[in-house]
Amino acid sequence: MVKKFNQLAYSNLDDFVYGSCPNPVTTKSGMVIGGGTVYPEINFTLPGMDINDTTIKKACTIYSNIIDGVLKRAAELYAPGVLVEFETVPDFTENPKYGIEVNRILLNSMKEASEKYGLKSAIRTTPNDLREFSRPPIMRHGKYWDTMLELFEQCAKDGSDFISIESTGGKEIHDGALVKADIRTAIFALGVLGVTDMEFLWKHLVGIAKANNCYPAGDSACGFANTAMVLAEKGFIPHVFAAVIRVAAVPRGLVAFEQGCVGPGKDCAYEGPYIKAITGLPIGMEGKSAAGAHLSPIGNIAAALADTWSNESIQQVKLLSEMAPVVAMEQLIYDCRLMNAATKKGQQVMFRDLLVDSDAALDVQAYVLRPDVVMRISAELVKTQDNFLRTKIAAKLTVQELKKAINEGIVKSDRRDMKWLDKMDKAIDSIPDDAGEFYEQMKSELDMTKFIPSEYGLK
Amino acid sequence: MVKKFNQLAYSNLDDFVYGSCPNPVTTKSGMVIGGGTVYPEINFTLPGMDINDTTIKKACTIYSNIIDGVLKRAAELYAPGVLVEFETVPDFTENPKYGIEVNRILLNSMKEASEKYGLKSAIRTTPNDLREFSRPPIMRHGKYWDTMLELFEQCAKDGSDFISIESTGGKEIHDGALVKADIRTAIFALGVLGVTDMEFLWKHLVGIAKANNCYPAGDSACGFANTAMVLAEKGFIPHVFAAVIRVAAVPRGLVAFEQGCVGPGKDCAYEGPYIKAITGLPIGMEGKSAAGAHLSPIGNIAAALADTWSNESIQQVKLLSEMAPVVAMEQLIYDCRLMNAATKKGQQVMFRDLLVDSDAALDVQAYVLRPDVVMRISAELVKTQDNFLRTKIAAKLTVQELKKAINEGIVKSDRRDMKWLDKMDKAIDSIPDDAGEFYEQMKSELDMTKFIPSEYGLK
Amino acid sequence: MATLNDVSQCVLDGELDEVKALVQQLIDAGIDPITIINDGLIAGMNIVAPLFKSGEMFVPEVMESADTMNEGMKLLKPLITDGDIPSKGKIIIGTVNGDLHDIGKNLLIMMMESRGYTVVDLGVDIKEEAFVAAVKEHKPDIVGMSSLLTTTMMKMDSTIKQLTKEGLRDQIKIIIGGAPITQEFAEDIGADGYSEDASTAVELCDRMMTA
Amino acid sequence: MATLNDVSQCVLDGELDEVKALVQQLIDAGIDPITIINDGLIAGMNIVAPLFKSGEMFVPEVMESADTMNEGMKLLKPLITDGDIPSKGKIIIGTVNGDLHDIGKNLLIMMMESRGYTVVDLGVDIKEEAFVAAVKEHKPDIVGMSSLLTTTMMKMDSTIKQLTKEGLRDQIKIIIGGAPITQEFAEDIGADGYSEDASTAVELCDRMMTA
Ligand SMILES: [Zn+2]
Ligand SMILES: [Zn+2]
Ligand SMILES: [Zn+2]
Repeated sequence: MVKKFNQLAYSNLDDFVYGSCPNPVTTKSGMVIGGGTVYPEINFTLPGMDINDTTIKKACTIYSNIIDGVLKRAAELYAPGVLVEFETVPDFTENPKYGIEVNRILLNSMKEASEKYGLKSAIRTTPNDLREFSRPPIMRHGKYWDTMLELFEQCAKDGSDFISIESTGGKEIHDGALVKADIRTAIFALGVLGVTDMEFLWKHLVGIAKANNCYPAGDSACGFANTAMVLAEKGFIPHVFAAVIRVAAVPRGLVAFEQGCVGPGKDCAYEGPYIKAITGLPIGMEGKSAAGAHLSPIGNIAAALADTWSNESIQQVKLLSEMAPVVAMEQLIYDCRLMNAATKKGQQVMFRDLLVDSDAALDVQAYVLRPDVVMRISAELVKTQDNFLRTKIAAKLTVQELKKAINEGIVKSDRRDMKWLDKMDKAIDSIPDDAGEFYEQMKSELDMTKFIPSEYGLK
Repeated sequence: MVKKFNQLAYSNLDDFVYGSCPNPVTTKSGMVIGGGTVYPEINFTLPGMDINDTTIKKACTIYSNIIDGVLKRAAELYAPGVLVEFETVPDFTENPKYGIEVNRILLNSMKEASEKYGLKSAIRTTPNDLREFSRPPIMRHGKYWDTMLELFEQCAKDGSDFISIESTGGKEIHDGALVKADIRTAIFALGVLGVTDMEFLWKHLVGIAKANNCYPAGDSACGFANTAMVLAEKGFIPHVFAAVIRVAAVPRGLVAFEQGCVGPGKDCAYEGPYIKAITGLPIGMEGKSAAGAHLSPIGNIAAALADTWSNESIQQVKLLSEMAPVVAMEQLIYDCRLMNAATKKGQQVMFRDLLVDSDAALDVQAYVLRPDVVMRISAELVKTQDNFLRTKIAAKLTVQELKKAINEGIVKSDRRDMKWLDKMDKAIDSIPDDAGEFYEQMKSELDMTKFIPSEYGLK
Repeated sequence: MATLNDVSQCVLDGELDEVKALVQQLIDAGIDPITIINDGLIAGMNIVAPLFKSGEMFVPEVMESADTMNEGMKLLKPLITDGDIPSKGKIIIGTVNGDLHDIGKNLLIMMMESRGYTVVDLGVDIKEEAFVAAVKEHKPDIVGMSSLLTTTMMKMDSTIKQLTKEGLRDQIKIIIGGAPITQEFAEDIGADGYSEDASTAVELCDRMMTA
Repeated sequence: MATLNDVSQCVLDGELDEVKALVQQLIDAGIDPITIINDGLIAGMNIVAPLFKSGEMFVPEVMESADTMNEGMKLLKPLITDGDIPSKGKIIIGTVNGDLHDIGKNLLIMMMESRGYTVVDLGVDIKEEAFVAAVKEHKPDIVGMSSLLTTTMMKMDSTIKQLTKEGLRDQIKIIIGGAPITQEFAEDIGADGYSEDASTAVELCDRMMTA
């Protein structure tokens, strides 16, 4: 049942480019994602407000205004199609009836926009992973598990094109590892807990999707690698640490595709290029036009391999011109126009390389997204099918790539970076190749009150 | 004294590109604008608030927070330099002490950022044209004229690199022409009133700048052509009308440069490419990354010839990541990185053409910004030195270009466009070549209570 | 012979030169002037409004229609007594103190007038006291305020406060609009309605007058 | 022989393995334990704070420094009576109801503790009643609330209202923080302070405790 990825999906670096991939996916409205065109992926959320039975009507009106506004602007700017991501707020997953209602509002407005403007659109529904509301998290049963699955199932039934999630298995351990810049513990969280939970979770989600004429799309290591990026941007942890975490999150993300996801990968999963190299499936990405959701050192390079181009999230607030989601829609469309114009002229590789060159030398986190680096590391990852070992290898190879790049002076670095890379190198070498053996070692180092081993099939 | 522009600054279309121009200008901090690098130009304004003696302290704190935030982010992203535009709110021009105080705050933070991060920056100070506060407007004396000049002079003395303005001479007549889509009256407003006022105004401003070691930069037909664009985007007036107004505004803008402006032209002056073609001076431009200030059909093509790339304006409001000006700063920097990366690889013409191709066929207002169209029309404009006649010719040539393009199917058009182009064509042909004769004709058509002829040297 | 429908069509097409002859024919045929107004001229404008809203008519075309209607009215007004033309309501409109933007305001005035409202245009840069004085003088049903700057929008708040202080607030509905304005802001300062653009503002006033 | 300066440097460098020996030497040399704490351990942390703020130290390094300080404290605590270590103040901190984000909160706790504050960590997803109960139980000087979601930030408002209703508001200072929070929001809901990140939050608390 489980797909094996034991070779790269690409043999030529020049084929590895935004907008197209070996295995595109076609939406209900006929958008072919990965078929040559980069589509905008628009995201949005509520302004500051409470959600309850009294306010839900207002919330629905806001969502209705947002979707009508962004689709109208997309039509006015002749977007070839729009992927809408509905990433719920936690209350919508806790009370699935709210999430279901809003999802229906969005679906309905998309249908109307199709009739009114001839605009193609598709929707990715992304419930929240609420399982960590229990502390320590209950991952495999309980009310949060039940309501989450209920929301997935009904939205799939109601016509969502894609389902995604930013799952959190292992985050309870990873959070602490991040602020300590502790790579051993981070690898345990990603490569043992994360990987195991992804297998369990996505087996269920793929089942729900398949039963309801919906695509399982993919997951994001948002709570792991993007948190690392944000902490690094604030100067809290070393940029090299965040860069290593990014690549170490790849095997975790890959599990969703082993279980049957078909893409597009989640927008905020910057590990996406690795997934695309290995699976040949389309990916969502986000960069400079998602700056309203988070700042980043990868504003352009993130687009180099994108099949959908996203703004990540924006509240419904008024800017001088228009509501912020409409502004985001416009910016995404112009970014996509530019990429697609290059493709039309056969200049996509050249344009990809401009996106890459404009960022890659300025930050180690951008450097690890270089298509050649991605291909080189991915080629090693497919040599094993053990996702824990893959995680360790991913971290190790990234440390090596960065050391080499810094030594050669081809990427900007902080004077403290080499010390941290050495420290990580040593720590990674101390990790055994066997997950079980590693867990035994870690038992004494871990705060065992923070997670429940049996929720990860561990003893 | 007055410069004559009787030939194009470019002989080869391939030299006509963003980031460089024959006559670059160097800021006090050593940024060479038009010297090969596109610089971000950041703009910002207050959130909704009253300005008075009690609130000005709070306003100053807000400006201080904004400038510190944007310069910090610019340094973190290794911007090669930043042009700051301080476009005042009307209260700051009416009470020059407010404007002067904020300008000093900005200058001071720029100096600190230079010391702290080594970041180069320069400032363009743009007071408001308050003369229209009198109705009908008093253009050549009175309290608004006095306070405006006071603000210009002190800011220039205090160290501003550039002064600019969005002047409004003739707007009192143009507003009505816009909503009636009346091209005859619009040409009178731009080519007779606008041109005359620009001569008067910029003679004074150039004098102030020269006396204070400051550059006179340029003006914008914002209240004319951008208002037309916004009305067209709302579906209020035909896009072809807005496109014709854009080009008809060129001779008015050119007057500032005849009087001695050296650029960079104002960001929101989308007529800038024509100015650049004729004068060889650098221009500011804005497009998709100014969507928070206004939506537009020219998000990418606006960058094709930009020497500074601006966000136009954004309030100090919080987005999910950061305050909106910081978000804008990040987006501009990534846009500039991409353009500059192409230049570095010698691919600037190719990249320019992608910016052009991605928009030019989709809207007539984008079409008239095509570098070849700009060169073609500009070549005709330099054949006369009469700025009124230039205005008429600009409108006439634009109508012809658009008819041809629509007939050839190389630009998207509305079914009603050809009717409006014909209507404009006829109206333009009815205009005599002599400004005086035209004024005599117009006397019976104009609402003479709306403007004071003597304020434009007319009888 | 001309029909009421022809008059409506003439208004819709903005045929300024032809409307007089058509209306005159109907008058000569003994049709009740009030009927010509309601079922001819205003009926025409009632087709214009939704076409404008859906983007099928431009403002200059709407203005031509309005001018055409007014041209027809000129012939009819002498034939009726003042109270016979039912005004849908009276509105005073102004751009607030410190703000000079008036294109949006002027559009609204044009739309309101052609819809049958009596409109008093206060102009731009209107101080709180001037709004108060105008309410006292004109006794409008609705007060409309416009602002395009973040630094003048708070003037709407102070104007409403001033109207409340003078005991006038309960006698009027207040609508506001302009680039930085939102529904939320309208609620915050206690306005009765907010509208994004001229055509929705007209609908908003219609709802207020019938509520 | 070891000096107080060596202890400070040891804290700054986060040399967990060496601090004990150094502190022991000073104890053996008869230096007053309170002096070792104030002029050795805490003096070290006082260098750490500004280095962190200016971006010259990473959080993991700050944590190592804090751990090092705590390791030294372990030796000293038995030698002094409880009241001798002056707490700079007591703060209770929690992430509001419906919100699970705790990295920022945990950073703040670590910074506050190493600065000499007594901190009670309530955890995440903390209901209004739980804040109230904790204030009653712990009688803190400051209450800190964190929220990262636009849909949970209003919980700060309701918590403050609840604290006011219970008559506790005047006895405490309230600080708030998190991605969607602004100074303006803090003022709107009647919090005493807002801070962008952990290090400015510590400074804010310092100012509050000395005001
Ligand atoms: Zn995410
Ligand atoms: Zn402007
Ligand atoms: Zn500007």
